[in-house]
Amino acid sequence: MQEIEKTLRSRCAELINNGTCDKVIAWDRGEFFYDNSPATFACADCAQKLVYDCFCGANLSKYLIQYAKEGKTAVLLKPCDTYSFNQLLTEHRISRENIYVIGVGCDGMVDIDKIRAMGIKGITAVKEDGEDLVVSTLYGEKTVKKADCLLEKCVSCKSKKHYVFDELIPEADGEDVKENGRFDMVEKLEAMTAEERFEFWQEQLSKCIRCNACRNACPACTCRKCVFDNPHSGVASKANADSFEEKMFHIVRAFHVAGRCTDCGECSRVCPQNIPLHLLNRKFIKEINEFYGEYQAGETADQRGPLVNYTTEDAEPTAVSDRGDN
Amino acid sequence: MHNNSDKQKDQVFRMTGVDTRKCMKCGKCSASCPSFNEMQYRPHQFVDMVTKGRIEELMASPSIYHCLSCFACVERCPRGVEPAVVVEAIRNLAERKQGGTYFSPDEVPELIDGTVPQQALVSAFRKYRK
Amino acid sequence: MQRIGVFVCWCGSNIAATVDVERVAQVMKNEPGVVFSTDYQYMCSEAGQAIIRNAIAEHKLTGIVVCSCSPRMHEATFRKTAQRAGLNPYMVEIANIREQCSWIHKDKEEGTEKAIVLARAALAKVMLNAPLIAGQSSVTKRALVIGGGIAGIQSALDIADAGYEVDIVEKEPTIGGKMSKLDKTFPTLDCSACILTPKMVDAAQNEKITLYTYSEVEEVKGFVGNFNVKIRRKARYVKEDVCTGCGACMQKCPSKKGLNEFNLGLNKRTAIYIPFAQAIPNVAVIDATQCIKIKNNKCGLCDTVCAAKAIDYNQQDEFIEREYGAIVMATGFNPIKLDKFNEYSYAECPDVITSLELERIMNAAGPTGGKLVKMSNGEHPHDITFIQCVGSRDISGRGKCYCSKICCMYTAKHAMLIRDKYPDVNVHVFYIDVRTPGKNFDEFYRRAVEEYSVDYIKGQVGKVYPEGDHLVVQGVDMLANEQIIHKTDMVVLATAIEPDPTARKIASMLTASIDTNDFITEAHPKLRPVESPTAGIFLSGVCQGPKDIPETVAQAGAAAVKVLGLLSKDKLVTNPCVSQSNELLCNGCSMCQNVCPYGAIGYEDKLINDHGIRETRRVAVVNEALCQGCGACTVTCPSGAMDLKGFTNKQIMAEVDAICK
Amino acid sequence: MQVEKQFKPKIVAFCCNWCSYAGADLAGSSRLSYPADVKIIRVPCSCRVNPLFILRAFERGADGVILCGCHPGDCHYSTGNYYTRRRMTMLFSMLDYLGVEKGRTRVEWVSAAEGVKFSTVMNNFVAKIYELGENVKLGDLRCKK
Amino acid sequence: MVMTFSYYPGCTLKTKAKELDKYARASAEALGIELKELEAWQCCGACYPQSKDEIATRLSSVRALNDAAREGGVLVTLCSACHHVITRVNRDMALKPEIADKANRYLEIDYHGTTEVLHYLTMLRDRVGFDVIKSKVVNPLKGRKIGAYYGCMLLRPSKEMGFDDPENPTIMEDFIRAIGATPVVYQMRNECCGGYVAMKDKAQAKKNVSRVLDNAKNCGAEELITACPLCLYNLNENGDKAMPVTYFTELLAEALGVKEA
Repeated sequence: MQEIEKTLRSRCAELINNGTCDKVIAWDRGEFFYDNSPATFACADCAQKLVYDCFCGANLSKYLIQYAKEGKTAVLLKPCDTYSFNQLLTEHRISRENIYVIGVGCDGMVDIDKIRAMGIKGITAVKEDGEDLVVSTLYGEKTVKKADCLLEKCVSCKSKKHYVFDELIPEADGEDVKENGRFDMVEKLEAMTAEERFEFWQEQLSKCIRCNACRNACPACTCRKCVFDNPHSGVASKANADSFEEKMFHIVRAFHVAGRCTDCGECSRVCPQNIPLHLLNRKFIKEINEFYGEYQAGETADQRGPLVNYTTEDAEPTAVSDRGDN
Repeated sequence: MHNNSDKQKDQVFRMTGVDTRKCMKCGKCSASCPSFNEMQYRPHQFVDMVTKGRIEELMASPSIYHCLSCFACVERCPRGVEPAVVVEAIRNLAERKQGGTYFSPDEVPELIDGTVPQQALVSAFRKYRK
Repeated sequence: MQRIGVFVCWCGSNIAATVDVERVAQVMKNEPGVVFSTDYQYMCSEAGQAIIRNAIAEHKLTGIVVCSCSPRMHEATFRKTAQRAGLNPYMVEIANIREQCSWIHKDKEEGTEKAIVLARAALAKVMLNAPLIAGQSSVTKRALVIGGGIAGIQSALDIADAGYEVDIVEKEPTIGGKMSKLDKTFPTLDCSACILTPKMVDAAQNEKITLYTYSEVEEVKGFVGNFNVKIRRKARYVKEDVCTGCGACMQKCPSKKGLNEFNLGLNKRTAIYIPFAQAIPNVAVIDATQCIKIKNNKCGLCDTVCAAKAIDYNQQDEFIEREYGAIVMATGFNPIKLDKFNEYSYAECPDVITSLELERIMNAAGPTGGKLVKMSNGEHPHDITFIQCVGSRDISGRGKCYCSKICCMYTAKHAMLIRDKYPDVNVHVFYIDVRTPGKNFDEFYRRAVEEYSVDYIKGQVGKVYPEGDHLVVQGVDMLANEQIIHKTDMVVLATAIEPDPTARKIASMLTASIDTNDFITEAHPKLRPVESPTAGIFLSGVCQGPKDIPETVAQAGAAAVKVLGLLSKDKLVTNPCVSQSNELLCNGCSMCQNVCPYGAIGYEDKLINDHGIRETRRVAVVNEALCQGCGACTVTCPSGAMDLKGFTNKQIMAEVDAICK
Repeated sequence: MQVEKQFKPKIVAFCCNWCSYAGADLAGSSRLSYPADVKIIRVPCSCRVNPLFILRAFERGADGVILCGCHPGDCHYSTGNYYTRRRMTMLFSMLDYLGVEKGRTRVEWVSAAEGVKFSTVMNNFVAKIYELGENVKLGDLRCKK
Repeated sequence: MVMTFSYYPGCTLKTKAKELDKYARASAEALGIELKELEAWQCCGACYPQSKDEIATRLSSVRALNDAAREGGVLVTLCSACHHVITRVNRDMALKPEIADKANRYLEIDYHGTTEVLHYLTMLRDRVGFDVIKSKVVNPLKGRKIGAYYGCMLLRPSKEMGFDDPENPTIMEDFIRAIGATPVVYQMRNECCGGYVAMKDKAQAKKNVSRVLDNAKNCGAEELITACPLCLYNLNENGDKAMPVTYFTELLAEALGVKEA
């Protein structure tokens, strides 16, 4: 990855110098080594500071709405991020000709919490070493398997192939991951009894503090004004005033992104309370696939989403209500 | 008896996946069939009799061995009914019954003439006995 | 602050028997926002309406709730009442306490409780009502007919007869369509040209009708009453207004290899040609792919011989734009291609022909001068076999799933005509079913069998193949349970018909919906069969579904009447309960556009001032003339930028809240 | 002496103006009764019903919400109820996924001619809600431990 | 550049139809194609089991397909019957989970119809090109009037076989042209010769054969070619033997000058 980072820096500088773009949206070092954050780099020298390592989980496509309005912008997209990019194109939120997409290779991003959960304390740096991670701590070095420390969204990675790009770094592209097991947990929940499911979600959703991080990171939640922020919508709420509201918020949010969610996993990644919000979206994706045929939002930039489409032979809602009670 | 014929009908449907009720009785299968004159029940009759559950009669008829599986009827049927598939399902039903074998190894020696391709024997065994 | 009046109707004893109307009025009087509440025996009577009018004036009411029968019954009545009293008619809400309450509940206590809840819900809604004004849009008093076959001609003539301007756009160089190619028509056997050509002439001479032949619709913008249509006039290379149709050019043209389209390619024509003798307009056209002058800049003979100097080798396609109030689709049909039906050897054997080709062969103006001969060698046939349902009723993917409807009758006609003119020719017809619903239709078919001894064989044909000079038909006679190997001289295929391929293209320009077979969908299959769900678009002829000539003419007339009904209006009143887009909230994502069944939502790049931020944004714009107010877009919109006037999000939620209180 | 209050469910029925509302009118004029717990809200088309409205009803204490529209293929606006069908299938699936009783929501297609069906549907639905009892779950997904 | 494909000869080609195989290999070599015979193949079953509940009879084809999937993913067949069976079983594995699941579980493999089944003729047309063949012909079969006998297996059901137009095929005629001979188009070239009853019901077979042969003769054919050992046997055995019938590969080898090699 260090190799890639070097190439990215010099290539981005080159792109700014030769006028292909006037700025690059990429990752910058955050406050800690493990919280690389989205940033714009507007000069060739600044581009030398961009970061690409195993803590670049953030999906940069959403930032294009705001930052690629003018001029020509280059952006670094991991394979999973390219779906979001296409979806934004579909919805006319960004314009393709203003953006230069550099597809960057990715073999999974790391979740610092998972390393910590292994009981490793005082972490000062994490370096990749092949299949392993070398964790430097105040108390010496430790080696762990990278596969054990991946972000949830990377554990169930659905593709290593870029669905849109102007150039690729490195040049060779990956392939779709067929067996990604991303619906395993949804299936597990489905297999529970309604009571068990209720309990599961009650516990999870009760943790919500309505910080709106999920909404702010989600590349599909891009409304100029969210209905929950709009005093005229009739459903505005800033904080959870009563017991129902966070549920309503999450159901409505899942519904608003249904058929548009690319399953990029940002919602769960950014949740400070570690609520597995992606399981709500995946449920919709799974149901859509089953009822209306396989659909992957953002696979191309001209799709008609399943909820703004129909066939005369669609399943009736009773297909859901008649399912056996667990 | 009625129940049995319904059961057999279901069985044929499970084996073929063909809904014989789609047939509009145009006769194109029989018009295309190279074995028409050899058959007691013609392809269009096969389809109709399956719809009506008259499967025992078909199983007992030598017609099931005269179908050449040439798929001309399958190719040309405007309704996607696939008569040859139906005929084979009924032949399978007949052969799966005890003593349902149409072709036995004892017959082979006298049929062999030195030029018979293996394929002819293999397919005869595959097609006409269980 | 709203000042609401509540009016509770007894409906005689219909409501009052199970609902304590006085108590309802009493309870409602104490609701916030209500300044007046009363009950009366018959609110819809003139006396009842007077109570409402007086209250509106006296109490300066800003809105009213009428607790009465279904709004489907008297909403319009009470809206008019409000309007007469100077109140906006959309400031009226009805609580349905008869059909939904008194009539279905026995217990008076229960009924009264429910009536109060319904009244509260109506009140909650009316508090949020805003005055709505029905929009108006103008009507351009001109109609466009797309397609110049019998359907288009008839619609145009009927519209023109009523005094309105109408234009016909026809993609071929002449109007007349398929009917002009036919020999005789069933069941009367009158000559097709004899009944059609006078209509073609009428259309050409009617000063209200403008013909754009050799032209295609390129683009359609606008909406009912105000369509803007761009028409491409393809280059004829002959000046239409100069050419006299003398035909001298055709005599001299040395390029004689073009296939004669009018005769379905059964013979050849010159590069410069008039499609047929009665063509309208009777003007030549040059086939640029065949013309030696245009291809190689040699020749130029036609120009030399043209006394009128009508030839213009440099002519280019021209575009004209016109405004129309209504559009009639009359795009017609074609026989399907037979490339998936090679078992009939159509491609290989010139003596295997389609029924439409037979029409040309039988036609006195056709390639054989009306003489029935084998196309392979010009010999007289002694035996002809017809095959019906070629590609019709076919769900194998090779043909069309529907019955093409006209084939049974024209096949009977062909069989009969041949037997009549050439009694020595044996005629056989392979059929699946003979379908003859229609006046004198079955009698006609029976005549073919009984008087003309046409041999009808119940069964289909599996294969047709040449053998020497003959054709062999391998078919089945299902009644005799025999396979037939029949030697014949000609085979005629009753080929399925399908909508002309332009229909799909034009329908999408018009946002008119089409079905899986590319037939244009009606607004209602029974009650609005000649209208498209898209306002201002009307259907004429086979573009809507297979039909014969009388049906086509009837439908063409019906479509014309619908057009006239529209054009006779000075203004179109539009339903004010339509969607509106809040530009500040709109994301420009196009999801609403996807679900709109009327194409009423467009997108514009607009300069938006969003609390001081000025920028150009892509925002949805609702065309109120097209929007029918279903609300599909409102639910699709995640940001809530789309709302439906008269049924706003807030109004419906207020009702929900009132009911759940 | 206080008698324990009997459960009276609150049931919201969204009916499209062209078919189901007319079906309800027909039920009324045919005097086909159904429980008074059902309160109808008229909408132009079933596709006007935002899932948000249904959640809102539950939030405000509804025990059941039923949505009625024209039969698929008969929509007054030609395609509205096809979208409704997909949206509601998804919403119901989500509610079920959250562990909320499935029976509290329902979609029924009722034409203007189906007064009898309207009444039957409402009777059945209300019976189901009585069976399920008061809606506590939706108001109680937050842990109050 | 040498093209390499997995090759499934089938049993008959090892016994009674050795010429079909021998000349195919010789010609392939001359055309720069390496045909790698699958290491362990069994008989395809010779006739496709049409009933969905016949699983065992599909297994040997599945095995061959699965082996080919691991060897480059293209399997070349030659015998019409093998091509028919293997192509259709392959389709079942891709499209009919109820069959694929059972077969996979029984064989303990995970195969879902990914192998491309290519008939030798299709390979000649699409991978080599008839124009290339034409350029490599050293011994054009000038003046020979050859009728192609397609039979049933290659063509039908066309939705599954996807081989050529089922009613008016042209690939063999194009092949005949490529080797310098004159193709004779006759109508019965896609009608059944009655191969399945060649042994048990000679009368029926004879009727079918003469229908084909008479038509070919009347249309001017002087010899016939085929890709099917059963058709070849039947046309010879139950015909009048006046019309020579050979495998198309033999003529190919002859034209390429490798017949005697």
